[in-house]
Amino acid sequence: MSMMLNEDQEMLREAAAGFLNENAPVSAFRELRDSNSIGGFSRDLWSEMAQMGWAGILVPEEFGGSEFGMVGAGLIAEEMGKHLTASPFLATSVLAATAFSKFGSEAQKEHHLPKISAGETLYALAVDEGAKHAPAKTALKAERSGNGFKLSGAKTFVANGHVADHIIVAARTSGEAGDENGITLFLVEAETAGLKRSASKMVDSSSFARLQFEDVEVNADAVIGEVDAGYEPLDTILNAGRACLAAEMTGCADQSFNMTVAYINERKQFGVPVGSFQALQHRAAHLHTEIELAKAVTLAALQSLDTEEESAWRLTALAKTKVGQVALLAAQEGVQMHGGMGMTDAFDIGLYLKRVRVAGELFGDESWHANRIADALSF
Amino acid sequence: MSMMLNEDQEMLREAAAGFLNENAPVSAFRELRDSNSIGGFSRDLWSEMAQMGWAGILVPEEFGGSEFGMVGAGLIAEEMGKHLTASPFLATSVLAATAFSKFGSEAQKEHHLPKISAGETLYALAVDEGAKHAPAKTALKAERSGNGFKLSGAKTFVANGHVADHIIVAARTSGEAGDENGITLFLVEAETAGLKRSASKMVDSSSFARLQFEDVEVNADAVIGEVDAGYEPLDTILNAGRACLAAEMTGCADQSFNMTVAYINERKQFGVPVGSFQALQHRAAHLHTEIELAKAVTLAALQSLDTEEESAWRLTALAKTKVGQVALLAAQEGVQMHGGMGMTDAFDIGLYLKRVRVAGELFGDESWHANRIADALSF
Amino acid sequence: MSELETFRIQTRAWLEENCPPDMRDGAVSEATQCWGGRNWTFTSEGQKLWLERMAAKGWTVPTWPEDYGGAGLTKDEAEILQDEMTAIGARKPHDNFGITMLGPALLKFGTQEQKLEHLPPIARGELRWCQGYSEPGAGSDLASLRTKAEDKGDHYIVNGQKIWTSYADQADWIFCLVRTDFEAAKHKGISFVLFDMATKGVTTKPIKLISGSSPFCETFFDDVRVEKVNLVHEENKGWDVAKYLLTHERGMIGEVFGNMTGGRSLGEIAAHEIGVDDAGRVEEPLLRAKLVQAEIDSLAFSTLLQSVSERAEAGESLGAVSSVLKYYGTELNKRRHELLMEIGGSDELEWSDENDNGQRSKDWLRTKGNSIEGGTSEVQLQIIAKHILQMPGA
Amino acid sequence: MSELETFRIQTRAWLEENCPPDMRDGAVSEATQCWGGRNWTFTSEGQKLWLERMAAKGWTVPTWPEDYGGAGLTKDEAEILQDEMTAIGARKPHDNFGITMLGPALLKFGTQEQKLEHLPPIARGELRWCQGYSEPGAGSDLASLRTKAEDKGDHYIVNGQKIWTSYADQADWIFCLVRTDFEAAKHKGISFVLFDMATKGVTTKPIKLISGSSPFCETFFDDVRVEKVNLVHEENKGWDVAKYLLTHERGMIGEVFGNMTGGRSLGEIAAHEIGVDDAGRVEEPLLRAKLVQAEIDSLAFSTLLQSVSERAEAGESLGAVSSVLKYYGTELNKRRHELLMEIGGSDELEWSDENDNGQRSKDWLRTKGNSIEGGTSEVQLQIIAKHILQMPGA
Repeated sequence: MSMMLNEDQEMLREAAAGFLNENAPVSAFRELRDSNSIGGFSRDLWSEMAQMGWAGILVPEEFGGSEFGMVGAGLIAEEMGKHLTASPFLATSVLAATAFSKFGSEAQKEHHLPKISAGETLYALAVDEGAKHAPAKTALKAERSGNGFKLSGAKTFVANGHVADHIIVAARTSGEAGDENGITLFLVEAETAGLKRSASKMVDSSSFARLQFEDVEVNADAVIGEVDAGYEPLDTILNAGRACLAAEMTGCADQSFNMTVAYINERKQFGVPVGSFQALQHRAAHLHTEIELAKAVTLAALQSLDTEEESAWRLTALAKTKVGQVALLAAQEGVQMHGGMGMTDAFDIGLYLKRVRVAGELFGDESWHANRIADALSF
Repeated sequence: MSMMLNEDQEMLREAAAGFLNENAPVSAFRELRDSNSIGGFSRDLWSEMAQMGWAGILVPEEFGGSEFGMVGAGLIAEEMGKHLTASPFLATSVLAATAFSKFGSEAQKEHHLPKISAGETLYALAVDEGAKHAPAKTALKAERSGNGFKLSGAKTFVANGHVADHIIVAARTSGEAGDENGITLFLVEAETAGLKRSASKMVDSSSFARLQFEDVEVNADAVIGEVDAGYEPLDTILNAGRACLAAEMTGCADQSFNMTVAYINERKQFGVPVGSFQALQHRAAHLHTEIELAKAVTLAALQSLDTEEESAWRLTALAKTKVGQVALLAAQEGVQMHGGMGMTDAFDIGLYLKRVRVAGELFGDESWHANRIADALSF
Repeated sequence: MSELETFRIQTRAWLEENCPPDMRDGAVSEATQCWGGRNWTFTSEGQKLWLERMAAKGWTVPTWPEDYGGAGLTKDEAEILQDEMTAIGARKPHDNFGITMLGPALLKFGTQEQKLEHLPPIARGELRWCQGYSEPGAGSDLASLRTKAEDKGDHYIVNGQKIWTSYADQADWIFCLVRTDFEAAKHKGISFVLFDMATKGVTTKPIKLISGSSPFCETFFDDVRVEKVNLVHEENKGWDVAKYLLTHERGMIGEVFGNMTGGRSLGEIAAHEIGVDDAGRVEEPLLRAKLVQAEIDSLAFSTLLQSVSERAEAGESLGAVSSVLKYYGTELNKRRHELLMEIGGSDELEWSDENDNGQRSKDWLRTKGNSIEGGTSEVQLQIIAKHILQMPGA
Repeated sequence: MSELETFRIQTRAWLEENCPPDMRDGAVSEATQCWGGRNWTFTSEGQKLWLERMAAKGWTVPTWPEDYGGAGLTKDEAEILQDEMTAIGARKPHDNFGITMLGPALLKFGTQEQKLEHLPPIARGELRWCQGYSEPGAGSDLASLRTKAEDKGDHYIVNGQKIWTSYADQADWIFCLVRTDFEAAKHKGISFVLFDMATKGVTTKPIKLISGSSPFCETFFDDVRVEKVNLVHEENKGWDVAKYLLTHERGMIGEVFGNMTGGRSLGEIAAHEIGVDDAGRVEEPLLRAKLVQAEIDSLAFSTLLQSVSERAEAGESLGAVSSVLKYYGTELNKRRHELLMEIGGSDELEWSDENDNGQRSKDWLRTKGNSIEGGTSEVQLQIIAKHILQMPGA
């Protein structure tokens, strides 16, 4: 496992940075926010990204993807984090692409992967049912019914859930909430009868959905993977998402830190630049160190997922934990060091603070993942 | 409950500070240490302290005590912490005095309390059996035998255990290790057959004992309080000790902080006093704030024990936790800010670091007490 | 029966008779508060009655002298009044910076005429005040302020700009720091003046915060005429007044945060919202550990607040201790709100939740300003290093 | 079979044949280490043989050129040698500052004569070196050093005092920073010289540490004659050499701490020593939370170390990154040792425990020096602020 980028990856990073600088600066995010668009992202921008191969970044070439792997996906997520880019990248191109390419039937692959690569169709993953992440606590019931299943229950905190064309749903086919066994993944079309969706605007101006399932009927071929054995596939899909969230937060941390250092080096107080105060210099130097750690764990997680190492899940949990902490610290210190300006909506630093809270919560917060690592290490 | 000292208490503090400055400076502690005295303290000094009323500070006047209460005991402990004074104060004048005056029979009070006040006789409290504090886990067995009991088992981390004339021992008369019920307190003479004692030199040069009990026989009147119902009295006795340990650590924190600020204000580097570096100023200011908190919680705990408030145990646990953290931070920062000099045995700051570790561990460390508070608050 | 006991019984009876039912819900938030002033619209007949009745008794500012609209109560009596109001959940009749900030300054530094002119309308809630200290580019560095007051004989002409003026767009009058001597060293040459916000040349512009609300304004002065009779304390000695008020404010903020720890504990909220395991402990063990530390620090902070307030009552001058409280209280409060967000998970990340309108996330963001306004945490640390620790060059 | 594979097989066979049994216990502590030098007493015949055999192969300093006592191995070959030694638990044949510090400096800055004179005895473990940098009152401020070297034509006369000289009382030679120009600005006018500790006028005095041991000395120079042939690099340019070595040292220290996290985890130790509850979690939940955070940070740090070492191998110049490693590694290590003390409880507070002689508490105290020696944490932060972040006036 290498901890350095290869040439292709370096080029991808540069291309992503260049494209987003030009087409998706933070001002674009502000416009989107103030327009109160319910989708929460620009379809045109997403089409352009798809044309650049980003939508199919995890999709095998035979299905029209650019097959860049997790390191590539992470690079894009990191750059998006820097720019606060709103897009269906995580839900469609990371979560759904991983679900189909790793666990989909041949028919599912052939049908869905090309659509993902083309950026035509939107997907969502519906896991959580309570305010805190807990995939094993899946309770939404899927009962056998005729040729297929009938789904009843509720999901929350579903990224792109309100605009997706298809939703991958974790449901309970046997056992009880809390059991890892007995969970099955279903692919549900958004327009199916009995499925109600409502969008919630979040603190970071992103939109997530709450879903209500009332006797939603699906065929047997809607199952992704095997019945009752969906927990491990789900965890693999989630890990792809978690690693990309870590990458996104690394981008947020990096950008808020750089903005902050630039601000305090410029701004004067008591006749000298604020950045010349040693107390702030030492805090900035500490923060730089933490961000270096964040970058390293993020890359380690992404690489390990690509090479499918045994430790991949643990490095991913490590990244979600450590980067979550670092990004929050960077945003908090950023707001404080911006002084009064940090409190105003006119400055960007507050946007990063908000974004980091949401990304940190999604698919398990730092405490949840850290505890998981400790449990696995038997202490 | 008042958070200010009254006039008598202020006078006691001044007297204690004056006496210890004169008679027990840190250099006296060094001499004691380097002499490798197994007792670990000066008997002459202890006699003088007794004459000043310190030995009987918790003993009612009718038994020759000065009856100053816990606030008074804490003031002396705090001053001893500043001076690193080695003495039997905690074991004899706090723990044993509390045991007898609150739970002793009339006969026990009449026999022992005057001896405590006079500073003639030394006592010890033997509770722990493992490396971490856990009074409920008492396993040392006390079986009925003839007119009394027969004790078998082992104790560790017993302050003054190797020099005490009498030892108060928590033993199990029923139930199992882990039960709060079934613990009984016994008063055992040190010279009883079957009791073996060995002294251990600790990292802070204090001496603690390990005790081995092999069929040690005691009479029924050796019981302090009631059979099987010793857990709550034990906790009350321990709380007196814990609050005084918090006070001692407050003294350690205060003194190491003042030494450190004085050192860095004096010492020059890069041509200016080290104390003029803003990064250190802000750390010092933060530390000052934490020490103010430590002083406040310590006084709150001592006052609440004197007025026997319901919340007394919780304030005591709070003090042991918070002061333990603050004192360790003050000593750690002290060593670091002393630079290379902080690492040398020639400077005093390292002595405080060592002392704080031992005092922090005794009768429950910060994690143990914090957890106890959380359990009591039902979260 | 002691006089205080008699006072308590009479007070209880008066409150029972005079406090309108809808003013007894114990509400304390900024949203439910009566701010008073020329532009105030009472939210209910009860709110109006309550203010009028309390003002008539002098109980909106109970310890102020009767001449200035107060009731001249002793500290003990004022405490009894507060106790009895708390007992029935009575709201404050009204509140504004005139009561908490300008009042203490005028009582200490004002002339008899100034006190008689300005204090009674504050007591009756007729005029709402705002504070003009900070300026763009000055932030915590009050001494470098540049708003200029030119001496024109019996009046000044004020030009300049203030920022972070709380509710300037709704205030009637402003107490304001202006520079009257540009030659003097930074802290000197500053004066403390009062003027009507309706004066020609005063304009305000609200600042939108990350929490979505706009409690602050930018305030502009363009040839504003200020009568010299409204200069408080001597010319060029406004810094004394400001310093006195800052110390006062810092202590107050510390107490405010102290009170916040008095409600439901974080642990209780987490146990309720997240659930507990078989041992009765919050199911997320590492979140629980952070909650425990925050509760420990909150309990410790409340003992320090108690100790400081007893010392203050005993007449001890606290000086820079207010910086200790401001620093620790605001930083602790930020930590507590981070934890509330972690407890709440995705539910509390919603910005406009149907139930509570995303209040927890808005409060979380709002706390970030506590360690900035009224002197940043860094400024407080510097004050501690300088005035308490007397470190070289601090 | 590739050349490297052949090399591996041959190395394995040679080690199998030549490494004495008592040198295969994997010991790495300072106490078991062979330090070499004129005064060295071998602790066993095996230790002596092992040094001689490895030195004869040039494998005490495998990557140094053969002319200087090394074996001229490539990086890959040296890694294989290391792997194979680790595989059988072979101890290092010997170690001293000549290998880790002076060697790299001479290889970069020394003349051919200096290399030929000094490097082979280091490789053979015949001379033990110490480092003379710090001075009393200078601490981290190397540039202000005052030890004086007067120019006497073909030699210098050195007067002054050093402190923190590691094992100066046991060393044969010293590499030393001295001031050769008192007029020059602080960093200029310093020279890097070598001399025998047996020279007339050199005396040493051990410093007792809080951990009880005395690895450092005060070292005094009283009219010590140093030949100019032992000046390394140009006169007044000793700072270049020292800076190069400091960077080298900081990186090394980072790696050392990285390796420490490779052994038994804190969690494992705690589970073993304290015990676990029904859920398999360490019984003290709040201690466990601190352990988890330390493990998280250790795992994260080890990924950073790996990343930095790959970048270094790829030829990237790391510069101030060594300060990042030194700062974080030493602070983390202090935290880990605090936790080891908390895990150990009263047992590990014993200073001379019959079983392990209080080693854990001594190690705990020793770690406090890691964030001071080789540049304090504060100095590292300052370097990061200045050289990486380029903050004004840093």
